Amino acid sequence: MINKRYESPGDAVADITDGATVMIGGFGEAGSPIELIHALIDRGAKRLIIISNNTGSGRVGLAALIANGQVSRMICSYPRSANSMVFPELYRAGRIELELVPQGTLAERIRAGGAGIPAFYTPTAVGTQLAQGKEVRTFNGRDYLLETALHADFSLVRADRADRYGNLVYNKTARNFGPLMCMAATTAIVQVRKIVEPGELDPESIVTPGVFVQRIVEIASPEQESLLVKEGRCYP
Amino acid sequence: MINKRYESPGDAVADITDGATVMIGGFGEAGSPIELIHALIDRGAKRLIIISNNTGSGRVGLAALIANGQVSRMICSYPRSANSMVFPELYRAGRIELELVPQGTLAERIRAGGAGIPAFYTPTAVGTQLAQGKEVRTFNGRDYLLETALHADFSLVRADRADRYGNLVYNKTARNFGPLMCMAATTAIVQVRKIVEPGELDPESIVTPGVFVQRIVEIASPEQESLLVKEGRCYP
Amino acid sequence: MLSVNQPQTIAEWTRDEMAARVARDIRNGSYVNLGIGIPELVAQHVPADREIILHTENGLLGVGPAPAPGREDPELINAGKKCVTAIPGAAYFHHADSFAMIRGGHIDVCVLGAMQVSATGDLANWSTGEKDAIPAVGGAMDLCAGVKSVFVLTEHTTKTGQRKIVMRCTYPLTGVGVVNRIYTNLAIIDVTRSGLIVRELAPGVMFEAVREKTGAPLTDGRSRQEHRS
Amino acid sequence: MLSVNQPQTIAEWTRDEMAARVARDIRNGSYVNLGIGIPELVAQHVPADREIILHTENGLLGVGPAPAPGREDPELINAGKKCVTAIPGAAYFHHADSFAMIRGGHIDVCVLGAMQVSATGDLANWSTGEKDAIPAVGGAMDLCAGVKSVFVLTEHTTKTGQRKIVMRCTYPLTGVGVVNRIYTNLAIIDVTRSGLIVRELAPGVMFEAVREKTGAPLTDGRSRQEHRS
Repeated sequence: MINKRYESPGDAVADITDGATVMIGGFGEAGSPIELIHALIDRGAKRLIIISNNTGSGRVGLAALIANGQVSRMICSYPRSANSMVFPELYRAGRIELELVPQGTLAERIRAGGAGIPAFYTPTAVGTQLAQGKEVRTFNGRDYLLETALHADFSLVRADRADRYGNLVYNKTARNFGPLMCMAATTAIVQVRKIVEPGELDPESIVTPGVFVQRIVEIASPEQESLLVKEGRCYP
Repeated sequence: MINKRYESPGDAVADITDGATVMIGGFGEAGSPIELIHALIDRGAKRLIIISNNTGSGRVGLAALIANGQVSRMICSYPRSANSMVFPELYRAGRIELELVPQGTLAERIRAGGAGIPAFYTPTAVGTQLAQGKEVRTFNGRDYLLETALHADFSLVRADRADRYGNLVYNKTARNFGPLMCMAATTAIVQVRKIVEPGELDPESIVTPGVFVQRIVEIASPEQESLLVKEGRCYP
Repeated sequence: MLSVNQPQTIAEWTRDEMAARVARDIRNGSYVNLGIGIPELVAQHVPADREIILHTENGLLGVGPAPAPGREDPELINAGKKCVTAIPGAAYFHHADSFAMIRGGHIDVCVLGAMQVSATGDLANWSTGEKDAIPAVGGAMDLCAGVKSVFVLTEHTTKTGQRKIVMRCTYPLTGVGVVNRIYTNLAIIDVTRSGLIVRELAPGVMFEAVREKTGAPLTDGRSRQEHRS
Repeated sequence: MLSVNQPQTIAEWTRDEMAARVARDIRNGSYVNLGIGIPELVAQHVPADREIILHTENGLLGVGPAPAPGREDPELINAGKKCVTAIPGAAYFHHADSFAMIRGGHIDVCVLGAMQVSATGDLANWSTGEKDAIPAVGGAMDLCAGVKSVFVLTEHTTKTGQRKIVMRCTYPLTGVGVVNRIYTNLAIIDVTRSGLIVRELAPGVMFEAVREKTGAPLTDGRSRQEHRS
């Protein structure tokens, strides 16, 4: 029988090793897999390359992973936010690298990685600083940049519900990068609010089919990042 | 108020003119928008370029459109089927052009057209006849073909339900090319079994958001292609 | 004639008036993406006889008004990470689909803030280029590259009085030749092949006063009726 | 020793036995795409202690058995356009997502028919290349390019006795160097860097008899135990 369930976040991330490339879902706190990130902090893997839209806020979740010195390089579109101090400090100190990617290009590069497309052309960022070093090619009289696929060893994603096959549905705008990151990682690890029986998820409404998911962990009541930040909490 | 509803298939296709590029959804009869195709036959537009996975069967639907001499060129992956006589005859007689595209490449080219991606690389068909004349490029030691986006003036699609905004859900494997073709056409025309009130479709389960749809027509009881073929029916 | 005009007497448009003026130019049925800041106000000024659908690039079409206090859902937010609601008929989707809408030309209008706009419609709104600034671009470049009409909504000058409409942007660009129209507290200016053309001035604002605060040549393209006002 | 073997005494595997032999080699939890024809039989021979998920490229993961007569739904079909059912836990998706699964390496195994397979794993299974043939490729090239393990399931020779396993395919290729393993009515053959290696023979079938019916060099790679049988 197929059962992708893992008992704990710790079990699910136990084989993430130093130097791994890890995609982390979420747009701000919406969809951020905070328990999986904290398990990765406990695990202690270092020199990680993290692909995520933001860099977290306060001293919990993704920001705490960065603060803990586990991340050598960030690939993201928006490493700033109201409560983001950790990344800016390390970045200014030259202790973390940044590859800045326009948000839509980031999403499309991740999808490409999952879809077996090694590279594609996009009009985004033509003529800007972010086009530096990139191939420009003209199609039908307009210039486009060549962008390459992003892959990861692992992705950490938060969804709403799953079944044992790994089929997923999400909650509202917490969907964001989750479906793409599940596609683009060798091992997609997903925390969900509830694991249900096969057939309980409407097959017409499944957003991520189980083929893209390797591990699921049930976290019935995940921490809410913004509340932790407001309370000034730190992890660990 | 936004209302994309058209009263009849004839109204919905009334501005499809000679020489138009038209995508037609469906994988075999599943998802084939038979009433819209018949309206296009009534409309009589000629020299159409049709992008569709197959070429229809019997003498109804897409096969009838071809039989009626309205199609100058087919872009498709599988122009053969058990009951497909029309296309083979015209093709052997040199009266219709064929661009044969692997099914996954066809789908991805249509998606690219809808997503503002002018071209992408794919491993499919490398080293085969269908790679002839295409650019080959190596990424990470593997060869890929450059494939360009497909766009259309119109697409004809069948879905299950819509609301007045054009939000769509589909039925089972009739989904196939529909969501992609809605994205890739200037004017996406969709026949649905039922038009419902906004809010009746679960926003988590909408497959095609209304931004990709320009016109919807309610056809409560569409004809079933395979039954018409079995009965030997012809259109018109 | 011009000498009677004193800058301090200029009756500028308020932010709400600016937003209302943008909303007036958005056709019924448009799909619209509103940037963070003043552009967000546009949603509150859509004329009653029109329906427009708001897109937020983090994955929602059909953004509704802000939720009532206590009804916020941290998983229902807009691109500015503010809590929003969803209208009946809304749809959620992932980022690749969301940016397919943008890049693929399916969004009719976006309204963006600006640090600088050039005479040829270049936009700079993501980075000061300062050495220790944390660069953060988000979806701004995608919007510039893909949306059919790019409207800029901004104060005419910076808080310190520096010109924002310039011959060439000195800040890093977000997009090249992408801006269609500029709405400021003083004027509405079209970016055309013939340069910047003023279409409308705030009530009582004189053309020359706007010209002074603008770092690129302006043509007076107001209709005769507007000239008279 | 070999002289006692007469071709007509060969005890070939039946199609069901061939399919069962393929099924035995598919690991629990695999995502599998079955081609049209003999490969479809594999679904009926999955060992009871294993669960595999069937993918059909027209947009369904979790294909179930054929529907009971009268329960067919023309909108629930497989890639061969036959009516199927969906298991609890199935999911529907569009073609771009379906081929992302294939091209992106998410499908573990596909089982395809063949017109020819070469010594280096080239596969020809979509066209005879005849001048008046209607070329039709469907998803075959995508499957070859993307699926992790490509198994060919075919009669060892054509109905007229022509060799299907050849040095170089003469029919138009579906993929270059893509086949991992060949299952025929006579033998199971791995495609390796050292050429074609026979792993197993149908009961009573002699290696030399298979060699005669094969158009490319074969190495006998059976385990000692199998040799004895």
